[in-house]
Amino acid sequence: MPEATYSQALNMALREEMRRDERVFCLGEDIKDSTYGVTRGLYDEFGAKRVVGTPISEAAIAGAALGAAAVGMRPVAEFMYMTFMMCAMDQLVNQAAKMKYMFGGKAVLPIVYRTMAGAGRANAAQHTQSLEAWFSHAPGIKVVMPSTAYDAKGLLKTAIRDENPVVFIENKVLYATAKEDVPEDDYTVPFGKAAIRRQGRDVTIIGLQRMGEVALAAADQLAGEGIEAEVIDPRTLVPLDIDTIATSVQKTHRAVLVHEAHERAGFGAELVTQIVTHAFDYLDAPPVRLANPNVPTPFSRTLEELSIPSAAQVAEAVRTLLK
Amino acid sequence: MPEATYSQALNMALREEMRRDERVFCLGEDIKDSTYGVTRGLYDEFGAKRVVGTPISEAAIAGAALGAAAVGMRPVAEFMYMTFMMCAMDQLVNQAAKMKYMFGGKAVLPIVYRTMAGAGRANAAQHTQSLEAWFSHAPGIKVVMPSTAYDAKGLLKTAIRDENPVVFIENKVLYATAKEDVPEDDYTVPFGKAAIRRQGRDVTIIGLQRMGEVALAAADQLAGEGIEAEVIDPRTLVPLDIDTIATSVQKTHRAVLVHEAHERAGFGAELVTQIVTHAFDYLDAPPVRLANPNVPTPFSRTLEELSIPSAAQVAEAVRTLLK
Amino acid sequence: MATLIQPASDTAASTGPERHGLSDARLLELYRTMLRIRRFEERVKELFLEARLYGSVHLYIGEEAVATGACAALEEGDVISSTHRGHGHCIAKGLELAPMMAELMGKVSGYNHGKGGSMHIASLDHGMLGANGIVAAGIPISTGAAMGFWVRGSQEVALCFFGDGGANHGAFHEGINLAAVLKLPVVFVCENNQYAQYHALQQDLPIENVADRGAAYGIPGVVVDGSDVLAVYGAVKTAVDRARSGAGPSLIEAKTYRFEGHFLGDPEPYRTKEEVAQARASRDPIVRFSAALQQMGISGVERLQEIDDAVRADVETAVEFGESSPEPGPEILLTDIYSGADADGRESSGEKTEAEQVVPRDRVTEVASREVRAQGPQAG
Amino acid sequence: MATLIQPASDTAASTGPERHGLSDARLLELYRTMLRIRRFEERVKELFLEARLYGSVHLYIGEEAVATGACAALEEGDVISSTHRGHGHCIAKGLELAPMMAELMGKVSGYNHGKGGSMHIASLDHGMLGANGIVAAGIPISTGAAMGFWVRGSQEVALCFFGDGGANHGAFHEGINLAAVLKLPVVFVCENNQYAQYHALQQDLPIENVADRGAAYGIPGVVVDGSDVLAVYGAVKTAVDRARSGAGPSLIEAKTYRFEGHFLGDPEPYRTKEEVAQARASRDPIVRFSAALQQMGISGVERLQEIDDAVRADVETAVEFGESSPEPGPEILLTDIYSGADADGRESSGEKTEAEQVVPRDRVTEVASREVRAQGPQAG
Ligand SMILES: Cc1ncc(C[n+]2csc(CCOP(=O)(O)OP(=O)(O)O)c2C)c(N)n1
Ligand SMILES: Cc1ncc(C[n+]2csc(CCOP(=O)(O)OP(=O)(O)O)c2C)c(N)n1
Ligand SMILES: [Mg+2]
Ligand SMILES: [Mg+2]
Repeated sequence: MPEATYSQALNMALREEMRRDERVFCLGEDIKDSTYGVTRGLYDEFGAKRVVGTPISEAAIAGAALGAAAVGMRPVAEFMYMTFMMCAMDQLVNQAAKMKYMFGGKAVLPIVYRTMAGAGRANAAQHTQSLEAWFSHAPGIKVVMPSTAYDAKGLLKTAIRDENPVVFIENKVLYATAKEDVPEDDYTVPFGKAAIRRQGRDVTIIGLQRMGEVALAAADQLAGEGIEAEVIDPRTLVPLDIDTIATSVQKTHRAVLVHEAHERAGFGAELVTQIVTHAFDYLDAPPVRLANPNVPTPFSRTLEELSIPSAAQVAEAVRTLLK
Repeated sequence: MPEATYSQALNMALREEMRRDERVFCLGEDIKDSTYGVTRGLYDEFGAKRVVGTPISEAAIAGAALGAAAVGMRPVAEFMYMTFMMCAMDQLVNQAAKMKYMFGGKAVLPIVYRTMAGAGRANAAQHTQSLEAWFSHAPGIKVVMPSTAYDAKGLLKTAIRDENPVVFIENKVLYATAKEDVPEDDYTVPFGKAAIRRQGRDVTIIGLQRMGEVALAAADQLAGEGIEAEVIDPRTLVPLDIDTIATSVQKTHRAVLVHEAHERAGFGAELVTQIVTHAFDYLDAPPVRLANPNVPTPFSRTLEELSIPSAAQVAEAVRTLLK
Repeated sequence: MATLIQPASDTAASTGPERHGLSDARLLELYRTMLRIRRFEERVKELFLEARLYGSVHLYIGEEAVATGACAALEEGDVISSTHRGHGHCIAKGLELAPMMAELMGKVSGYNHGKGGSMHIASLDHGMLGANGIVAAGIPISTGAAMGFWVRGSQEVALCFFGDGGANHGAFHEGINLAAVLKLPVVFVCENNQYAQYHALQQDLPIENVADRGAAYGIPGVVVDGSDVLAVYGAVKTAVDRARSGAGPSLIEAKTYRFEGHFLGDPEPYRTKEEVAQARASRDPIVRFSAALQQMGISGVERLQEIDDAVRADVETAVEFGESSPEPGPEILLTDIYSGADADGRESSGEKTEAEQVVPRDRVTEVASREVRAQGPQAG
Repeated sequence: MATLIQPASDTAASTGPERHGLSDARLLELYRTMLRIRRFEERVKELFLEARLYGSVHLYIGEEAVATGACAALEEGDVISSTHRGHGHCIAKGLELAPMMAELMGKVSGYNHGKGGSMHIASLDHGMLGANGIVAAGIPISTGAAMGFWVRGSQEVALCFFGDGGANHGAFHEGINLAAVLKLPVVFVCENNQYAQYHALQQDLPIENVADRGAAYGIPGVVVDGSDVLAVYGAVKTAVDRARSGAGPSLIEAKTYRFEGHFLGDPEPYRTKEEVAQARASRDPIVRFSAALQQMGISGVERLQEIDDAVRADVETAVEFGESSPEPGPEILLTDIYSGADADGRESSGEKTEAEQVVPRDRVTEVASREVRAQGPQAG
């Protein structure tokens, strides 16, 4: 079982699925020479009709994937940065998300909208936005956020085989830093099953994607102080595995949510709401939300770092909770 | 003091502000003959350069307003239906919302983005979306949702005089149904001040825009049963008057949130989060959220009605809370 | 500059209308389709005014020749995308009147089970990819359908209807450009009815013809008389053949006129009653084609009257079907959001979906196009 | 078809380069501006490779004549919008090197206090409405600036730089169409450097020239040699005059070439080293203009060398300024989100803003254009 990075694992998933099913094809900007390596080599193997380079036209990419799916194909469309999806929200949310319902169910739309989110590489405000909350607010779309190389491959395969539009959010830092043994054979990771990354009794920390690492780092610090944090990675936001989350909080009585997206009206608010709904009587204190403050991502590394939740902040939040 | 509808009150605000300040101008699709009456008559008074009809080009409308503001004007741009703003999210959120911050503060961008949201008129999924949560998740934008004719006029004036991009959400049903005495003179309603629409001791019901009426209707029903509900209208979501809301919940110990937007990751989640953050120790039960279920708005009147929170549902939720 | 296809009637004096090789039976079928649209729409208007039908309804009256001529140029398996003004496209593509009318009434027996209504009526089984409430949004979608055909190497063509107002939307530019770059099998048909809601096209379009924009994408741009069903058929047929041969998309602009308001309830402040009356008198596509059929000796007045009677009866049956159908019940409010999953996107069964099976290489095209081929050819 | 403006050098043999009435001093100023861009960018590259500077950085080397010639055609009060490849536009519009360099370093002394970086550098005081991380997004914004001028009836012009890749985006279509319909005072300058990130323009553009798309909006479409600063100046000047006179927008396509990768760090898999070397040898705008200046007898090599020395010194000063400036501190993280309000949008003071005063009619234009006029004329 070879070691693979997150980006290599995604590449494996695409290649295997494209081999398995000829209806699967990729489209997007510069996916031939693949800026971040996810589609690397696919053009050479599958050619220009399965790896379709497009002009810089995000709305057309989104709509084209939808139209192709409506006639029986299984497109995997790439948006280079998640922020660029703002150029395509009508096609994504008014069209792709709603079509099945508006048509009375008579449409099967297996589409994967791949993209990359997150901050941490000094890309400033327009190349760092995490929009998982927007898509979670769009019934008809599923929202997936893998945080490990293993999950990246398995969840992407599930996404490609799913019969619905899936917004598949990759993370720009994890592409290279997340690395582990990734099986070469066919496996999938199901939607709607959270992963417990660390067991603990004192507090439940839910970290979205790269913030899972931050949560684990905080848990390590806390362990030295005798505080045992349980760390949960929801893996998919729609569907959401609230059972696993609620069960954990019912055990620990405390919850901390960590994500990179802006705090106000972010997915953290949904998690808080679901947690209080399902575990109110077990809670010793209100769940704490740590997120990008309500500010566009600043360019300066110094400022950018301050705008992303850190392990120290998470640990401090837990200490305060336990006081 | 003449009686005016919500839509007439908005018209008064526009007219008065355009007379007061020549930098204020309107742009949008068919604003000359104004589909819903808000801009009616302005073309005749102010002419084609202050009431600028545009092609069907939402991204250009949003960007044009931004560019005009950047050179010192005070545009009021109209999007006929809020759902159409999805065609302009890049200009609205990547550009207008972020520009000031990205530029290190050196931009003053007085823009009003007027639009119309809400369901209830059998317009189906693509003409009913309420996107206040999306814009609340976009730092740099203010979000305003008037629910009465008086507030409509006063808040629109405040929006026009504000130095920031404001997403000003009108409601399609209230245009004609909300009617009251509206002063002809110059008054403003400040941002960030919630209105307590009804005082009560047993539960706090927060209703966004038209759902305020629903909350009041529920409160009337409940009063007959000896339950006194306090009904709060936040009026603006960004900035949010959490003080008034928290104070009320600290008194009543229970909260119900009602809005038309989809439930998942809607603004109700943000309200729940802020309420538990500010009033956890006072709460007898978790705040209850009532919203459009996670489903695109169906066309059929029968189904549409089922998809919008009703007074009966709100009342029932309160009864359950009090059990 | 766009190529102008002369309306068939202009040359009628010398050679009679060009019938483009269509048999008498098919010509009568075109006539019948146009009438089906007209009578359906007239009835919809009445029902709306009697409050027996509701919603945002945009009538196609006056534009019948465009949908009819264009869809007649398609083959089985071809698909169309449509607009907010979609009834005519549906009928021309072969949808049945009864479930259409039921859908406009929000009934469970409608094509969309009442979840869509007039602005979202669709039937993938007929290759009708949906009316659309968003101006120009169908353009990238039809480009995508064409991309699907192109990727799998099958022979279908996509045809996209959109309005003159849509020609100013970003989706127009991106969708057509992408199709042009890849030479996808799609035909873009602009229905230029001279108005975009409450204003005349001239306000929006800084050039004479929408078709002239074809040059911006290196594709043919053709103007055709949209009240002449045979002219539309001829222009679209050429473009469809071109698309199917792999030569890429075309942009066809059909100059037409809408006889009714933008939507039911439109006070029409933007044009005079006289203008409308004149258009009705001079450019009614049905009157024109009726005259042509008689001139060509294909049909007498009586035969045409019979067709009309039959069509009216069909429409009446559709109304009865719609009105006697039940309202959708609460049990369907939360279905149909996801395939194979509940309303929250959670898997609803443990069964393997078809996608999870390994699909052998040579079955791909067949499997992929099965859904869109389930129904027979459209009218015409 | 686009009008082709012949490169000045082609006619040089007979008549010498066309100087468009520019004085010797202004011609030398153009030269100096191009060099400022070149030397600045070269230094940025070095600093990046030494890890003394970071972020997404797109160099303008090879394209200097476009920004320089275009901005030279503007007057005080005119504004520009820019792209991700914006350093050249900034310098040509008169921004100072030191706060630019500081911004690229994320320092608090930068134009944006380190909050923007290379992709968002801006100075409204100079009429520089911002670099932009989103392809084509500046197009509607500059249309809007022009709309602002038009609404208030003042005489400024907006100029919009965008890339060939941007010509396929919906924002291109909507922004230019809106400007054309209203005849707004704006000039669209497409910098066709033949590549959009990792692929050649041909893949995206189904026609020969971006400028040919002018016809789709009824506006002039002009192709100009983008390595000839005088040709660019001439074409843009004509368009600016036209815009200022109320005749509406123009689309100018400057054919150019980027000598460096798409961004710093680009492995350039999409083109050969030879292709780049040949372009550097044959179409360096600075080499060309230096030859022209000498040919016209305006300057000798020595004078040009002096200019270069001075420019290099300026760049060094800028580097020192940037490196010696402090990092922004946490106290500015949450400022600048709203005007007159705290980070949550709550009013930060009870004072009346200027907007709340009644502004007398005749002061409007003055007040409105004050901000964009604060600085003097740009280079050239
Ligand atoms: C993106 C978008 N903007 C605005 C509207 C509102 N609207 C509906 S139809 C229409 C006019 C469309 O004109 P045209 O494309 O010419 O079609 P026609 O109605 O004439 O058939 C408008 C502005 C919309 N539905 N979608
Ligand atoms: C809307 C959008 N899509 C994609 C990108 C990613 N991107 C940045 S620059 C670029 C290429 C731009 O090409 P062009 O417009 O020709 O400008 P050039 O880089 O050649 O100056 C791309 C695809 C982006 N920034 N914005
Ligand atoms: Mg029209
Ligand atoms: Mg380029």
